Formats: sequence, C-alpha cells, structure tokens
Amino acid sequence: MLPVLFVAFAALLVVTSLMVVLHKNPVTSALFLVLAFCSLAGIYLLLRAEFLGMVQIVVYAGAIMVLFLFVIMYLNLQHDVETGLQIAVRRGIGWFVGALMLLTGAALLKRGWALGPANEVMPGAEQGNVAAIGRVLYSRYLFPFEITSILLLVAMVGVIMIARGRTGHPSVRMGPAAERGAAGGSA
Amino acid sequence: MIPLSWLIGLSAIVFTIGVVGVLVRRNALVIFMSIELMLNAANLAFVAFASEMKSLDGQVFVFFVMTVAAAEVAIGLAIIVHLFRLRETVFVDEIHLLKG
Amino acid sequence: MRLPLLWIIPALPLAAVLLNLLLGDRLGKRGTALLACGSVIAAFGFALRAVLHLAGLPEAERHLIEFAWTWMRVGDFSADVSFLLDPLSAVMVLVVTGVGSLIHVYATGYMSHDPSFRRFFLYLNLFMFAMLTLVLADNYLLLFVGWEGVGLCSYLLIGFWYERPSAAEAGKKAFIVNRIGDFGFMLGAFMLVAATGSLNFDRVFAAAPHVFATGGAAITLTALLMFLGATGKSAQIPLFTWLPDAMEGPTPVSALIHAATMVTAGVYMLARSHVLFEMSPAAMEVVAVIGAATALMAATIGLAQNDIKRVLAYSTVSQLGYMFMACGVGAFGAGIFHVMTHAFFKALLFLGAGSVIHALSDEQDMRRMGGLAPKLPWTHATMLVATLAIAGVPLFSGFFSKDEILADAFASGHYGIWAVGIVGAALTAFYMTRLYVLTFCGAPRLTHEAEHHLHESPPSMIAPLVVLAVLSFIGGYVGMPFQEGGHAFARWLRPVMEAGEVVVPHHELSHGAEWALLAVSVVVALIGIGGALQAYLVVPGIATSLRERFGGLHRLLEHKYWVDEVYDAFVVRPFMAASQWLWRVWDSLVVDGLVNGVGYTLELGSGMLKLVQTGFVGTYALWIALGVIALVLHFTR
Amino acid sequence: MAALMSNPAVQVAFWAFVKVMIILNGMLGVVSYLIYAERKICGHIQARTGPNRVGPFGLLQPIADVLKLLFKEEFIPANANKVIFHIAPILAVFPAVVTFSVIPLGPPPMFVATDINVGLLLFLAMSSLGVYAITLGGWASNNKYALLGGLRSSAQMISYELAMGLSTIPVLLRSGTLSLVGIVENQAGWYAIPGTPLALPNWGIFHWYLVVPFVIFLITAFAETNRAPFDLPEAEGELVAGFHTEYSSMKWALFFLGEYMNMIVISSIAVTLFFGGWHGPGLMFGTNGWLSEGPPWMGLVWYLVKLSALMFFFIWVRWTFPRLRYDQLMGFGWKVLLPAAIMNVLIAALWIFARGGM
Repeated sequence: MLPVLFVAFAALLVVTSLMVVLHKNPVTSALFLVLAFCSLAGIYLLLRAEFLGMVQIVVYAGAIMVLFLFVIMYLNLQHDVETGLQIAVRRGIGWFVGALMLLTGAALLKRGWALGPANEVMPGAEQGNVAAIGRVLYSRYLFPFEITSILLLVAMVGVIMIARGRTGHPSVRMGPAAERGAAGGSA
Repeated sequence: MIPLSWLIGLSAIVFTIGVVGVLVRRNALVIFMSIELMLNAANLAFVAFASEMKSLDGQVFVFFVMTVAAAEVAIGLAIIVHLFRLRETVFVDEIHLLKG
Repeated sequence: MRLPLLWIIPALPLAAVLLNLLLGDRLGKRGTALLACGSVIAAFGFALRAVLHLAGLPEAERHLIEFAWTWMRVGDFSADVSFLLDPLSAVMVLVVTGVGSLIHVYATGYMSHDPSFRRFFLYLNLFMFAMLTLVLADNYLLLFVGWEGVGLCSYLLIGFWYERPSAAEAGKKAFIVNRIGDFGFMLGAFMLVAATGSLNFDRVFAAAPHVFATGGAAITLTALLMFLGATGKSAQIPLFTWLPDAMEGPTPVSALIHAATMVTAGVYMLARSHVLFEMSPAAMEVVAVIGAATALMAATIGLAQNDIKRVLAYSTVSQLGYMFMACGVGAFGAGIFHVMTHAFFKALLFLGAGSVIHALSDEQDMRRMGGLAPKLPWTHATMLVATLAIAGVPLFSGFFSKDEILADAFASGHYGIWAVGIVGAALTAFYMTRLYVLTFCGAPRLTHEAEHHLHESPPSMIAPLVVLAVLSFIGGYVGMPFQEGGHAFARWLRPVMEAGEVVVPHHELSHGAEWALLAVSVVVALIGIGGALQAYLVVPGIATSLRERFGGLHRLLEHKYWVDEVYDAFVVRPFMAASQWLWRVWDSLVVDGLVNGVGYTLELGSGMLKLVQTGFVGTYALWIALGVIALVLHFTR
Repeated sequence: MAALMSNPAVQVAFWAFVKVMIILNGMLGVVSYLIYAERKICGHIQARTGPNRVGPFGLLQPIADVLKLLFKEEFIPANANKVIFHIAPILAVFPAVVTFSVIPLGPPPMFVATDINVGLLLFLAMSSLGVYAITLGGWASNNKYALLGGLRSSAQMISYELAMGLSTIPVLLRSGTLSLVGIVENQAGWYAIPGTPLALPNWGIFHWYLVVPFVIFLITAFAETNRAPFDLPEAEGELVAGFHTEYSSMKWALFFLGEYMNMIVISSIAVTLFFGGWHGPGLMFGTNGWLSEGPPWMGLVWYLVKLSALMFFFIWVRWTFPRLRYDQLMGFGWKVLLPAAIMNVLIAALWIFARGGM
C-alpha cells in the first residue's frame, strides 16, 4: 500500500515541479508549485511526519504561495516572453548543468549511508508526533527556536521598510507600474 | 516501509529541477519558486533521514527551514515589488547594474 | 563589627566627577563648588570615621582589608580591586582628604573669576579620586592605577591654562618625565610578579624574604626600579626638573598636587614597601644619598630664584629630599611624619603665596613685592607661621619632623648625610626667610596697577589658611621627642613599620646626644634666618654685594645648574632627531611604501577579477551550481 | 473476491469509501436545503414569507433551483484564463469536503469517517487553502471587480486565519491532543460548579478560559466563510458580485456550494471544539442519569441539533448586521482579534499550568 501511494505522490511531485519550471505563465507555475507542495505533504504523511505534513500545507500552500499569487497579480504579469538566442543558449547550459548535477547525485546515491537508527522506535510514533516534536523543539532546540522568532521579527520590519520605499507613505511612491498592477485584469 | 534511496533520489531530482529552473528562467518570481523547490527537496531529505534514523531532529530542522523560507519569501517578494516599481521589469537579465 | 566602608572614600569624588560631567553647566558656579567641596569633605568624614574605627582596634589587628571585586584573573595571577586601611594609609588618607578639602574650599575663592571654573573642579575631584585610590590600594596594580591617575590629573591641571604655551609645555614636560619614572615602577612591579607571583602587598611582603636573597642583586634591582618611579613622581634627582615648571598651574593645584599630596606618593610608596627596601642595604644607601643630594641642590637653587612660586617649588623638592633621606636611613616613620607636617605648612605656604598673587593681580616676582604685611594681615600672619615651621624653628611642626629625620640619620651612622641635612636646613631657613622678607617686609616695590587694586583675599581663601596655620603649628606635637618607646606617631605607625623580616635595628640615641643634635639644628636654623634678615632686611646691600662677588655661582644657581639645558642637549634633542629620522625615512618611505604597495597590488588584482562580475544573476547561479558539483565530486572521489 | 474482501486494508478502504459517499451526498442535500432555510429565515426576518410556491411551503424550491442552475448556459468571458477559470470553483468545494472527513458526527467508530491525530491541523490547513478558490476565480475571470473582490477576500482570510488558529489553541491546551475525536471525548462528563450543588456539562464553552476563544472563533468563522458582516468579497454595492461576478450556472453553483459547506464545516468544528461534539446534556437517558449518553445514534442527533442551532445563528447574523468597511475589517482583525487571541493563549496556558494540567 505505502509504496504505491509513495510512487503516486512522487510522480505527482516530479511532474508538477517540472511544470513549475517549464510553464510560461507565472500564475500557473505558482499553482503547480502549490500542488507540488501538497504532494510533498502527502509524502511527509507517508513518512509518519503528520505535523510537518500539515505545517507544510499551512505555511507553504496557505501562506507563501498566496503571497506569490498576490505579487504576481499585483504586478499583473502575463506570459513570459522567452525567445531569442540568448535564452536558447542559457536554456541549453541550464539543462546541461542540471543533468550533470543529477549524475553527481546518482554517484552520491551509489555510495550508500552508514547510519543506524538513533532510537529503537520513532518518538511519539503512536499518539502522533506533534507532542514529541514540541518536546524536542522546546528543550534541545529552544535557542534556535527563539532566534527564529527574532528572524521573523526582523523580516517583518524589513518588509515594511522596503515596501514603503524611501519617502514616508507607500501611496507616495506608487509608480505607474504599481497603478497598472492595482488596475487588475483590465490589461 | 519506503527505502531511503528512493526518497533521497526523489529529493535529488526535485533539487535538480529547482536548479534548472534558477538557471533557465528569467522571471525573478519563477526563480524564487525554483529556490523554494530546492529548499523543499532539502526538507524531504531531512525527513527521509529522520525517519530512517528514527529521530525527530531532522523534522525539527525542517521546521526551521520552513520558518526561514517564510521570512525569505516575504523579504524577497518585497524586494521584487520595489524593483518592479523602479525598473518596470521582473526579468533578472534586464537588471545588471551591479557589473564590474 | 561595622564595616569601615573604605570603597566609599574614593567613590565620592568619582561620583562628583560623573555628576559634574553629567549635569555640565546646569550646575552653575555655586552648584559646582558645592558638589566638589561637598564630595571631598564627605570623603574626609568617611575617612575620619574609618580611621577612628581603626584606632579602636587592638594594635595587632590594625589591618583592615575591604575586597570590592576581582579585577582580573590570568592563570594563577589575580588582581583585585580591594582597599587596605592600616596606620600608614590612615595617615595618608587623612592628610589627602583633609588638606584636599581645605584646598578645595580655598580654590572656590581663588578660581572664582576663571571662565572654566567647572573644568577645574572636574580635574580636581578626579585627582582626589586617583590619589585616594593610590593611598588605599592593597596591591601594587591598583596603586599603579592611582599613580597613573594622579599623573594624568597633574598633567591636565598644570596645563589647565592651555592657551598659555608655557603652561602646555610644562604639562607635557611633567607628563613625559613622569612616564620615565612610571616605566621604572612598572618594571619593578613586573619583577615582583615574576618573583612572587602576586602584586598584593601582604602576599609580596610575605613571600619576599623567601624568594629574594637579602642584599641580593634581584631585590636591589627591584627596589631601585621602584625608587626610579618614586623619583619621577616625587621630583628627585634626576627627574626633579618638572616640578618647578609645574608652577604654571593654578596655585591651588600647586598646593594640593605639587606640595601636599601627589609628590609625596613616592615617599608613601617607599614606606609602603619598606620591607623590600630594608632587604637591600645598597638600595637604601642610594635612596639616602639621592635624597640628601636633592635636598641640598634644590635648597641652593631656591636661594637664587625670584618667582615666589618657584622658590616654594624648589623648597618642596628639597623637603621631599629630606623625606627620602629619612627613608634611606631606615627611618620610614620619620619620613611619613615629615610628609604630614610638610603637607600642612607647604600647602599653607602655597596657598598664602596664592593669596598674595591673587591680591597683586597675578604678580609672581618677589622683586615687585614687599611691604605687604599691613595690607594682607591674615595672609601675612599665616605665612609667618608657615615660614617658621618650615625653617625648623622650635615648637613649630617642621622643627619636630626635620629634627627627627636628622637625628635618625645621625643615629644610623650616616654622618655625611646628616651634615648635608644640616646645611640644607640652614639654607632652607635662609631662603624661606628671604621669601618672607622680600614679600612682606621692607618698602613696597609694587607696580602701579598691582598697588591699585590690592586687597585681602575673601574669607573662603582665608579660612583654609588659618586652619592650616593652626595645623602646621600643632601638627608636630604628635611627634614630641624624648618619650620612652618612641613618640605617639611612631607608636601609631609601628604595626606597619615593624612588619617584614629584616628590620633595621633602631638605634636609640642617648638623651644627651639627642639634645645636642637638637641644639645644633636649632642653631643652624637661627643662623639661616638671621643671615637672611641681615642680608635682605637690615642691610640690603649685602645681598647685592654677595651677588657681585660670587657672580658665577649666582648665575649657576639662578639657572638651576643648567640641568634643563643639559637634559635638553643630551636627551631631548637626540631623541627628537631620532624620531625625525624614523618619521622621514622609515615611516614615510618603508612603511607607507609597503602599505601603498599592497593597496596598488590589490587594486590591480581586483581590476582583473572584477570582470567576473557580470551583473547577471544567472551567471552567479551557474557558478554556484558548478561549484556545488565540483565540491561533491571532490568529496566523493 | 472473498479474499480481497477479507483483506483488512481493503475493508478499511471500503468503509472509508462508504462513509465518504454518505457524507458527500448528505452534504449536497443538506446544503440545498440550507439555502432554502436561509431564504425562509431571511424572509421572516424581513417580514415576508420566503419561497412558498414550489411544493408545500416551497419545500421543492431547492430542487428547482438546482435544476435551473444545471440547465443554465455556461458563459466564459473573453481572454480569461480558461484552465484556472475552471479550476477555481472546484477548489472552492474541495477543502470543505476534505475537512469534513475528519469531523466526528457521533461516537466512534461508526460515525467517524477517519480519526487522524492531527485533525485540527488538517482543518486549519484546508481553511488556508480556501483562499485559492476566491483569489483565482477573481483573477481568472479577468474583470476588475472580480479581481478586487478576490484580492480583498484573500487578504481578509489570511488575516483572520491567524486569529482563528490561535483561538483554537486553548482547546488544545485543555485536551492535550489534536485529534478531534480526542477533543470531543475530553469534553465528556460533568463538572460541578464550585460552591454550588449545580453541575454543567464538561463542554469547552462552559470553562471560563474558553469563552473568549469561542467568541473569537465565531467572529473569524464569519470572516473565513465570507459571510455578513464580513462579506466584502461579494459586496454588491461596490463590487457587483465580487469574485464570482463572471461565473454562471454550475460553476457559480459550486462557489455557492463551497460557501455553505464551509459554513457547515466551521460550525461543526465549533461544535466539536466548544460544544462537546456528540455529547448531549444526557439528562433524560440512562437509569443513573448524569453521565450516560444513550445509544450512539443519539450522539448523532445531539450533534445535528447543536449544528443546526449554530447554522441558524449564522443566518440570523447575516440578515441582522450591516457590512463592515474594509479598513475597519482589517483593523479589527489585526488590532483586536489577534492580540486578544494571543492573550487568551497565555491566560489559558497559565491557568492550566497552575491547575497542574498538561
């Protein structure tokens, strides 16, 4: 049962992420990325990481990608025009490097890993691993956790500072582009 | 039980796709998405090893990675929007003032 | 038992400094004065409290240590910030805070017209803080902190009127000369650390007899190095030249720093580490000889000076010489005793001189004074007391202390030193009387405008004078001679002075001999005074005729044996030349060449490297990817 | 065949399938009659008798509506993004259905489709996915009103999700599990009001530190379902019909369906978290009374009773309150609800900690 589901999810993941890269319309790419994240969440569930699976959906699908969609709609981006020699060249290079990287990855895969189980049984395997993760997070990783919160605070401040531009009020620095973006689908 | 090598292979493939996306596309937003893909590939590897080693640390790391990703996306998108206001474009090959 | 609260004594002036800095001109003149004086007087109160508490203890336990915090701990060496109160530091702390507060009060009057009133008291309080730290420290490191602190403050205060080039010069001179001494002191301290592994007084003194061979080279070298520090701080040969120039500072400063307190730090340091010095007779001899020589030399110079403050400065140098003489002959107690009495009358002299200068609107040359006695009754009276005290007239404080020094020198068999001391005493009496006469007696020789607004100083300046006069009269009676087992002061100091292993045997003179010595010194003093009166008051011709007859000698004295010139020629100029060469050749050619060369190479290299920066994100990403691949391949190989 | 049927995995799958089918079709029916109910209630609130022509009391009205929608002509605006235009309505329904699969309708195992140990997280995740339908629908239909409506709604939902998630945390603190079944079972029984002989059912709402969370949850629920007074995305006055301006016939019906399903889902979550799920007051059942719950189906009945009460409340509010202005909405969400929710988490945590819980 598990392998079947895994293969299904994996295939979905690979296809969708390929579509993210290949599709010309940023909105569609974003949607495929959402799908990819959801399938990844499925894989997490298969790996008995329920908490991560859900958080994956909440954070990535529910927050980050919505943000992406926002921006795309706000900037009102249509299909990317990707023509011309330069693009072709870079595309060739890109795929070549990708193939190279995949080969190296295969080389890595062949080596195999010398790691044994750290514990006999996965902590919190029975009543869901939320409590277990919480216990680890707030005991051994407490300091990184706090640091992360600070990081988020900094990010918030930074975003506000960037978004409002140099002069005080955001509405002041609305360039023509921004107006077009705000005008929505009229374009 | 899913063999570790499958998971790692999958993660490698997804990572590579992300790399290719970064290299191939010229739309800053799509590049950003590809970076997210890479991050998630790394997360997948983390979770895979965590379940292999039957320890939660890997999952905790994934948690942190997600937080960082959230912060990074927020900042990055803000920058892209600002850039668009200034330069009217999100195509990274039209923005190369920073050359030596 | 209740705490002695030692830390608060230095803390009070420091707090005043900080407040002064914090509030700035919001304080106003009155506020500044109140803050400064108040803090110092409060410190005096606390010091008195602590000392009374100390006196209440049995003699064996008069050794309070108050640990504040551990300053640093390096390996097994550790230095604490902790304070020590024993009879010795008790005397010093009382003198410093007491005289200090009097002089603060005096300064409020003296500096009242100065534009940078606040800055002055800022420095003064800072000085009090440093000095008290020095006196109360219980280890050489903290003592050195105070030592440097007072050096800094003396520099700042000498150059207080920095718009006057001479003042700035004098400040620099004082600082640099002191640096030489401090360097010696530091080396001494290093040797102590190397030998005993600690700088704490008790531990050092406890360990010294075991690590040093008595009279050995190591201990002698250490002692001499520390003595070099003392000569710097206390203006002894060869480093005495800065003190006379230090008179460029405001007179209260001269009184406080360059007469009463700072310059005696060297003596205090010697007395504090008498255990080390007593272990090295050679060093002791050097100290004695240098002290005697300084005493004589400064006294002779003092004869020929005309600037009232310079005369006082040289007399200070020579009195310090007496103190070192005492230390050298092993009579550290006598030395400290003289420190105390000297603090009283010399501060008084300076303040009096200051009052005169104030009255004559900044006239300092004695040749344009005279006949001031009726105009400045208070100043005159107090100055007279001080003059008698320093001249060693019986029943005045100076008499007792100086006589004790001479007696001890004689008793310990240093007859030559004793003789020099006697001559010095005569000269002291002479030039002090000369100063007194030229200033207060005879016909006025004032310039017109000085005469115009000639006025007695305000009470804020007179009151300290009176107090100091009383002190310098009665100050000596704690040291009445002819008492079984030493006089009160000696008994008070005994717990400190008898510490340590090697104690110089205290030679008891027979009363007869002591009477004889007394008589001699009294006679000598009277001769000096009489001679001066004769030469400057009764028959003024004598002085001039003498000056004609011994013209060369007089010029020699007037120009202070040309010491400054000699130093200038043999030390300063070569040094200057060397540094010039270093700057012109080494620095600007070699060093700058290297630096710029590095810069140029980098510029060239980066100019080539920057071509890598295409500015396209894609390129960077490509390089990153390739780099990752390369790394993986390298590590999986 | 028999072997296959005897395979436990297959059985699990089979029963799950059955339950899902029941729930799905059940919900479709319920929704259509919910619309009927809404029209009736709003009619009475507005002093008129709602639909009453088709069938007795207009009971067949929903069926007529559905048929009408099915046969209506489909209209797709020019140069709209076809694919996304089609996907959006599906996305509107899908999260609600998925969430419903973890809601315990009655005592397990019979009335519980699946009991996963992160049920609440699943609910949150799905509600966060709900944004897409509206945003994409608004964007894809290539119409400025629709776009503005979509952007508004997504902003609104994102802002209110935070408060909603935080308002559920005190419940978790109390129950110590994320599984909805566990949460409900945690609310079984009674607790005596200190100092009085009286006793209340051990539901969340009857614990003082869960009252404010419940209020917050309710408000956010309105916002999440885009219902009045938070129905700005479809504010007729300003945005024609908001994000589904361009939608017609069955697609529009799907949006509608999604909205009402979301209503049902959120109300059932509220029932589960705060009103003791399938537990009834249990007064009249059993010989020794207080604690016994009666037969399982009775649980289902209790659940339905509570649910319909909440649904009525929803409709009632919609036809009673005026709409907020947009800035008011945002300010309220960020400056009032969020801090209040955080304070609640703290207070509840302290209280439970002080009581030696967890």
